Amino acid sequence: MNKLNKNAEDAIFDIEDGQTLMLGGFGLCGIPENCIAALVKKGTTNLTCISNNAGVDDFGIGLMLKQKQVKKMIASYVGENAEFERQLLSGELEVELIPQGTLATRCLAAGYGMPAIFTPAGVGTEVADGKETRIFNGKEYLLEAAFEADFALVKAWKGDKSGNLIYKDTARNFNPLMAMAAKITIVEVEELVEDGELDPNFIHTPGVYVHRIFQGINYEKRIEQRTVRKVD
Amino acid sequence: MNKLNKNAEDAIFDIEDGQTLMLGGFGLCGIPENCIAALVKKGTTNLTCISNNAGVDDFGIGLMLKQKQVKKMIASYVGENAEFERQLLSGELEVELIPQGTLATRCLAAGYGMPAIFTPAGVGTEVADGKETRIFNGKEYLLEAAFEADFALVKAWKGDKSGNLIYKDTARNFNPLMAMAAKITIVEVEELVEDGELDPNFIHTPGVYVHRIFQGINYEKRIEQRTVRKVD
Amino acid sequence: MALNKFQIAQRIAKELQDGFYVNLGIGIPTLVANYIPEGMNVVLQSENGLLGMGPFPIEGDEDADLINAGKQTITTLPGSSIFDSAMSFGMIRSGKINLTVLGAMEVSEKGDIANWKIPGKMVKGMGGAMDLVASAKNIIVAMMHTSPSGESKLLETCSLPLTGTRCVKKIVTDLAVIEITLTGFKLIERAPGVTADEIKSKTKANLIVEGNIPEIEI
Amino acid sequence: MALNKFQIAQRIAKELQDGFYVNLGIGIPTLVANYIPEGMNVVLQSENGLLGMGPFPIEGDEDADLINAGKQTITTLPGSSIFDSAMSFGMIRSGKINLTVLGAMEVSEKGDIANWKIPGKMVKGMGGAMDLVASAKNIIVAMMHTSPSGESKLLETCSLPLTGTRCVKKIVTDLAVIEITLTGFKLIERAPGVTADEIKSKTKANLIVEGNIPEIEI
Repeated sequence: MNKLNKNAEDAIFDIEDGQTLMLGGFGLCGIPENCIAALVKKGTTNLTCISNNAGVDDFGIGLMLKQKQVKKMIASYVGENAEFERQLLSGELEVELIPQGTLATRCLAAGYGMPAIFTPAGVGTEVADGKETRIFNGKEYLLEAAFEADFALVKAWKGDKSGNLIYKDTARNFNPLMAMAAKITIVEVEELVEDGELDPNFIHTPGVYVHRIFQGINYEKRIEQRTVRKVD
Repeated sequence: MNKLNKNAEDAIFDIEDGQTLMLGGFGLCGIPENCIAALVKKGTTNLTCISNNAGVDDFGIGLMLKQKQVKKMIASYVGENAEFERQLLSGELEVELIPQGTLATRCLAAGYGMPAIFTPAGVGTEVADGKETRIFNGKEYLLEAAFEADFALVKAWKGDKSGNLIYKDTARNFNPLMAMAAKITIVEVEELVEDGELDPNFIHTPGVYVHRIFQGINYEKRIEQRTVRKVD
Repeated sequence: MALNKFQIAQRIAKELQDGFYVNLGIGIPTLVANYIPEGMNVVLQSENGLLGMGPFPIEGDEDADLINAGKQTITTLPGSSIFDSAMSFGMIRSGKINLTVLGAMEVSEKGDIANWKIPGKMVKGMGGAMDLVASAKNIIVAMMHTSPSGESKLLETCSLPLTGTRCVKKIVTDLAVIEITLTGFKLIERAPGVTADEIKSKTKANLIVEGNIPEIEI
Repeated sequence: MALNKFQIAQRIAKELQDGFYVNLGIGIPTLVANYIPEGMNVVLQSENGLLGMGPFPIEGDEDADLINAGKQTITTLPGSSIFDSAMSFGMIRSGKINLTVLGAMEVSEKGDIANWKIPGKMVKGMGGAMDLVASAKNIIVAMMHTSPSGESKLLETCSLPLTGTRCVKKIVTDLAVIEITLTGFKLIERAPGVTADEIKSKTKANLIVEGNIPEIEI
């Protein structure tokens, strides 16, 4: 049971054209930089990508969009990417926008073996078009299906060789949810440690969900909105 | 916003006859000892208790059973309690046995604002009697409703004044789920700390879910099955 | 005189209560954080996974791993907690957030809100807004009363794709504080020196005006 | 000679594979942990919230906060992780556990299992068993072939309330290893010195016996 991979190229070797990928991160925070770079290099196309955002023009999933590797994007917010908007308006890119909580919970459902969940988000809007609704205790909910994805590409802060993961601050976001949700979960970590170095009480993703793990390199960790204050 | 209570009596002052309580713990591990003692002293009756187990004859929920404070018990396993069995067979106690994962997920559903969940546990058994079933991808599931409870009585290891909680080892079990699931969540901790002493990255229950918290005393932490080995 | 965006935020801050958990949307709502009354304990939730959002970091302390839902670098505070997106929207969905403040392109007199899409023009996505408006107990909209071209953003019926229905409780604009009642928009307060008639004329729906309307105190 | 409970556990251990995540029920299944082949990496899940269950603690090291689903004091191992009950059954439900071993009162030739209730007599509850059998990919039952009074526990149809339907893949008893096929019970191995005829006579359902049946090697 060796989950350890040498690097991103090694870990993503069998991702194929036309498959469905989940990519962790919120904006550019906590995105699997190494896996994205390897996918760009590999040139895999016709991908369906499930990710909260679509990166920016020259970073994150934006790099894959630029190369036209993405057929369909499932996201909640895509407002930071001009090339994305161009491909969308020109019809080159298929886009499904869904509420952020729905995105998160459809991942959770997959990881927890629940085929579908009920959420009120989107009731009475075009998000509800064609969807089954149901009233519980006087409130209307949409039935939303668990995601089905071939791979999850996840970025963690530290991980051990058994695949146990911890995340740092808000770089956690969708990562632990996607880590549970795909057929094969590939994780890049800033720091790979030996089994026993992480406290069992404070594991965010138990190793049972992780299939492959590798030590990432050259993290850029770009900041989208650098906001600061003066010393009081 | 003062969530701090002096002691268990203070914290449970408004629990009334006939209400529904969730009690954390698995067996005698991680049970809210102080709250149970205070409830026994208060003598509140006709309670519906949701808890994975029902304690033993002279500890845990067993103490409340002995005093006939419990009208109905919702649990997954009750095999360690002779008085329980007596009350059950004599018809004094109403009992609803449900699968352990269903118990856990109905708490999660309440905490996550999902009115119901689908689970395959119990399909084809008497647990499915009278329940709605539905087939997804060729597999049959039961629709199970989120719990509704007036109070959750939760035991944590450490907690801060904002109500953030961490649990120790397998004393975690149902505690963080019930902490999210009731109208009012009352928490007893082994160690009450100041805000800022717990690492925000490693909080099991965020304070938003906690309404009252107090420093517990005199923990007995009884062991049900003391199993040991010789030094190799 | 019409309020500026800081004054709108200042007015909204008066709706805060001690012990509130609050989610502030991008734009004017974010500014509300600057006007939390001294000594009042208000905990800010950022839906990307943080309770207890602190101020921007001191220059040089920015951390790419610590941002808010607007992708701005921020800080934590004593008592903060971090969680994943499922739990974040879990607590939103189960009604644990006492107040949500967000911007809007249009609000209807029934409390419908539109703020995520202009067909054929702009498709940024709804982010967490649909989840927030579908579940929050108390939703206040912060926005300009009219569009840059002078059109009322308060309408009988929204013309843009909806974010949520019958959810907005109150609107604070540069001109007025308006409550959404069972019978429609009701003027509660007006910007200093702005008359009820002027507000009426800039509101493209019936506006209930009863008795003397006080000026907004800021 | 019939196997004792340790030998049953030993035989089941042969079903383990490197990298398996395994859930062992109370009773004989727990004993399987003692026979994991040297050098094979098998991770034990305890459904009360632990992956990587270690051996019993050394006397004096018992910790009331660290128990398994059988309420026994245990230890963690390097690589262990602790989680809440929802995640525990989440990973069970989503099929992440490769093998589940549990005891039974009755098993039917269709793979139905009964192990939680004897109406009017015993009602301990199903604990996590219903979740496990509803979702596990591979379920092995460890039990005596007959009840203390000599009745077959392998039946055409279970008489007791079911725990789950069409889920058991294999049964290891004191007398035999039996696979559950589309056409019913199939004898795979027999206890040393026990004949196929004897097993047939103690099985209250059709038992498929094809060719020479090897003895269980332990």
